[in-house]
Amino acid sequence: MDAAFFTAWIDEIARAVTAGRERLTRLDAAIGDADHGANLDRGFTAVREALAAKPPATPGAVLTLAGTTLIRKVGGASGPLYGTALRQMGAALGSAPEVTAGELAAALEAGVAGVRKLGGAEEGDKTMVDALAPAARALTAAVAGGLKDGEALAAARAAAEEGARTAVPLQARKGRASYLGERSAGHEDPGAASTVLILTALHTTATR
Amino acid sequence: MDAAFFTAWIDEIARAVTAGRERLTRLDAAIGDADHGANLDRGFTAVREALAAKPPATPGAVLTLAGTTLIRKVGGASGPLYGTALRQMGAALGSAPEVTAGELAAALEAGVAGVRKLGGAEEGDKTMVDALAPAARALTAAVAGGLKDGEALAAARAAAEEGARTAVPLQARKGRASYLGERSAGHEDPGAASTVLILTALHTTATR
Amino acid sequence: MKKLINTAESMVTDALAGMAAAHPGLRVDAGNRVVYRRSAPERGKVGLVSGGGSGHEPLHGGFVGYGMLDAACPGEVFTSPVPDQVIEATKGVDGGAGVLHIVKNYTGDVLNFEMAAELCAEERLEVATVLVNDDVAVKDSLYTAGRRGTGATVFVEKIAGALAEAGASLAEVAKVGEEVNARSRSFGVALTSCTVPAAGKPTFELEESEIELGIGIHGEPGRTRAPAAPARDLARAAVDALHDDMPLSGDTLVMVNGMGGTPLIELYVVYAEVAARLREKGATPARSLVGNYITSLDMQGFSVTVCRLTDELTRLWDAPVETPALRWGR
Amino acid sequence: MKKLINTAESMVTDALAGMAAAHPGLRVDAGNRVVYRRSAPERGKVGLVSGGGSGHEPLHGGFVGYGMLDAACPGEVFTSPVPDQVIEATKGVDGGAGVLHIVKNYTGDVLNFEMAAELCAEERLEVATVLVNDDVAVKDSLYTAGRRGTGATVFVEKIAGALAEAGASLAEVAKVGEEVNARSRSFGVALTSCTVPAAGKPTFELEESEIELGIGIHGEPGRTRAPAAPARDLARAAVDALHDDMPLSGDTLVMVNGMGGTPLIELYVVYAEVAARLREKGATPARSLVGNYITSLDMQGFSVTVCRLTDELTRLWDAPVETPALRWGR
Ligand SMILES: Nc1ncnc2c1ncn2[C@@H]1O[C@H](COP(=O)(O)OP(=O)(O)O)[C@@H](O)[C@H]1O
Ligand SMILES: Nc1ncnc2c1ncn2[C@@H]1O[C@H](COP(=O)(O)OP(=O)(O)O)[C@@H](O)[C@H]1O
Ligand SMILES: [Mg+2]
Ligand SMILES: [Mg+2]
Ligand SMILES: [Mg+2]
Ligand SMILES: [Mg+2]
Repeated sequence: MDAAFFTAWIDEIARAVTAGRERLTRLDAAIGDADHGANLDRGFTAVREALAAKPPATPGAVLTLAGTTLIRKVGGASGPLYGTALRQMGAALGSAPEVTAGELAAALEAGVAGVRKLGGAEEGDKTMVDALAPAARALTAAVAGGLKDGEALAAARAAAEEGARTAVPLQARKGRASYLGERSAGHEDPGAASTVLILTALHTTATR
Repeated sequence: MDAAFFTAWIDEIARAVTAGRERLTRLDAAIGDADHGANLDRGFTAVREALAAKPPATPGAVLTLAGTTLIRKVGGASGPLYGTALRQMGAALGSAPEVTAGELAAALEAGVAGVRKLGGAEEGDKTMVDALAPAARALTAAVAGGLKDGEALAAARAAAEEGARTAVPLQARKGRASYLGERSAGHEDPGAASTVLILTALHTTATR
Repeated sequence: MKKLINTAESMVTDALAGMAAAHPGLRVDAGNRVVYRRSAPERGKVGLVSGGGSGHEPLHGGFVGYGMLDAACPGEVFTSPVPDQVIEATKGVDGGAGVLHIVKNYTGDVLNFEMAAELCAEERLEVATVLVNDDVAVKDSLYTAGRRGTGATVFVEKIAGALAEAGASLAEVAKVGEEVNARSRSFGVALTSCTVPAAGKPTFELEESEIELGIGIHGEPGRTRAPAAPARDLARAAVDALHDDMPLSGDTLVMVNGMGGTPLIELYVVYAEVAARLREKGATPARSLVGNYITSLDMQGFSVTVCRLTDELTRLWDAPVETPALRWGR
Repeated sequence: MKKLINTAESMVTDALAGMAAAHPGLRVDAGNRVVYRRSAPERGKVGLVSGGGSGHEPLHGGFVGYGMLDAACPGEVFTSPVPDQVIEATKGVDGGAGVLHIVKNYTGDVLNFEMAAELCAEERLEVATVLVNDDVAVKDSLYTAGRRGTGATVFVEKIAGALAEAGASLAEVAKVGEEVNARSRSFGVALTSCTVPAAGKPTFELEESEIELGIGIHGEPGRTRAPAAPARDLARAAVDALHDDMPLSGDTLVMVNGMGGTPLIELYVVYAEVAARLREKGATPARSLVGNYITSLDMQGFSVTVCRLTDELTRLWDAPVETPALRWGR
């Protein structure tokens, strides 16, 4: 997977986020402040523009620029968190012109670690980590198990979906939703939902 | 008709205004500021209390106290206008312990003149004058025509009703409704509507 | 209807208790319903009294204090005060130099203040009256009760108050009040109706895509209903309506006023457009107010008031003022 | 949704243009989205920077000026600013005595300010941070992101600003900010939701007879939904919630804050009840603010914030301040 692949992934995320903007906002309205859709739409649109303005040559550079742009343009909780995830992935991929699914899996693990460290959320706290962490685990396992790229990324996507679903009945312990106490239970976390979009975009890009 | 009769009239107005409060407010909401019902309800409740606290001995004293109380308690346009009408009526009736329908008719004419002078409205301006003036005229004519009290007051009431109805299609030229220009046409004037309640109360009191 | 009230009947009294508790510079006579500045009456100073229906807060009680009003008479919601209140206030602020009544041009306000002024005259109190009628949405003709008094009231109270504070005579204070009124124009736009507590439901209904142009401050419907539009278009329509009525040029004092339910961020959006449009017309927004100054309960919307300044008016506007809602210089 | 905006996307930028036009005492860097006091940076003075999502006006831009903030960084509506803004503002107000960041405790605000502070430290800028977390509706436990920062932010900005103006060191200014926060508690009640412009519809729906207790300032649903009740009951519930968390006594600074869509007359009704309840609890409302200070767009509702004063805090509260939204003593 080269720089063009990762640029295409970002494009696909931007498209999915614009299409899913209302849904993300609706989820955030239920247990947050109704801006998650607007935040990510603004952010990934800016990332797409940044990549188009100065196309980076390596996968690592694509993700680093994407992460930096999110941090610079989004604000809120999701801006620094997704920004950090992408920057950590970029750093993990280094300056290689092409990366394997195994390298991508390791990078994703690094991204999850970055989010964990920055936000302090564990799995089960009903945040994006509930979708991100299982996705990274699934990708690592699938690659280790010898699955083809497309299948491995399908497994990651499925794990993210499953993680987001599993978090629905939970009570939030991080982020804005935690203020609702028990009232947060029964709702899908918007950050977990956007993580699903991001992992779905990765699979779509790989199998196109 | 003695002081007790006029006190009973006020009681009946107070009852009718409380019962009609929402309707008067609705009419005022359409072409005014939605307070006419509350204004008159507050006013006539205060009048009833004032009369109960210190029952006046003559019809003139009842109406003068009623008018003064309205001026002191209502505010807005209708407070001074109805207050003046009743005070002028009281002054016209003087200190006689009993008054005839003819004297009442003359007093009502004096009341209308007071409203006209204070507010500057003519018939056709779509105000309470459109109901008050024809009522006074009808009462005078009925008495001159030799009708019995009840019938004369029925004629006054009917004239008020007819006056209020006739004003519906007109464009207001006085009071708040005038600000609406053509949009005031087609609505019943709240002050004309309350005048109908007041004349109806007079007829009811006389025929009870 | 949900409101932060105990009962609709006690709302005005309850709010007066709150003002009394919140503002040590005020003295509130709850029985007579008059809000005084604590120092009233001030010997030798012209007293300024205003009043009107409640529901327009901070007008008028919030403008009582040094450099502005000496007393305010709040009526019931959207109902002018009764003469007794005005008489009481006039007596309470009379420091021997006469008292100015600042009255918004509505039939009810005019009648009640007139009655009070007559009774004050009988008691040999010197009273002059400034009638504020700045709203260009209503034509001043035989076919109306005249123009409504709206935003310019704030300017008249501030500037006349400053002149009174400087020791001017009643005639001078009345004259500057009239001058401010003559040089000021207003226009209002509603996005929603307001809800009068005693009525319990919105005064009028607007569709999601409708607004009212040319509204007053009592929740009365405006002159025309129009489709909702961007802030830029509404600000332009307002400024253009003012300019058509009184060509604007030179230094102006500009108020973008919220109707009570409009967030401040939106008023700043409107102000940016109003200031830009004024410049296009050749006028300079030299002084400004952006916020809730003369409201209509919970109505969403705004009004624009512009006063063509003179050096003297600018000086009086800049003079110190210390009231709950307007304060600078002390 | 009807709003006085041009587009949801341009709302914050457009409002900044309005602030720039309305307030000559401010300098607005529209490109970087920073509102400065015109005199920034002030040599030798500790600089104060705050910021957060937009939609809370006048917070924070309306509190920039003498005796309060040196700069404010407005984010998108309900979205904390990005680190670049905070870095730019910090550099822009640094007068050599260090810079205090006043941050409301929300994950987004904390993360973005933290990132900015780290990068400032790398550039050898001395930065300290006061985290405001005064909202008693949220328990500060392992199971939450901690208490939210709400009304006390206004107190922290005013009092820390006064101490900075007096020439105190960064450590001293930070310490007093922390002290104010530690001595302050808030509780909020919503009668209606707000509508985020980019979302286009109300964040939550309430029935005609329902309210939300324990809300924050982002239109998030509260802790519990309850039947609508008279102002007296709501004011008591709020004061009691504060008192349960931090027993109130002695002189207090009390803010009854409107959420943006609440008329001032209703806030005075609430203030009367709040002041009465405080006295019942043995506390004295010695200083007060009644009005819109930290809002949630067009939400109807109120919040109560109480700070237990010391003589020193009272003195700093009374010190002169000159900002668009809070001004006295000059
Ligand atoms: N401490 C945290 N760790 C991980 N993710 C978090 C944390 N706090 C919030 N989030 C995620 O951020 C999402 C909200 O993002 P967004 O709405 O854009 O920001 P904000 O909460 O500042 O409005 C939540 O749904 C959650 O998934
Ligand atoms: N100049 C006037 N002359 C006669 N009646 C008037 C005049 N102005 C207003 N009215 C009457 O007063 C009524 C409104 O009374 P009310 O609603 O109580 O006062 P306000 O208009 O001050 O709110 C109108 O419907 C009209 O009949
Ligand atoms: Mg959010
Ligand atoms: Mg009326
Ligand atoms: Mg009225
Ligand atoms: Mg947010």
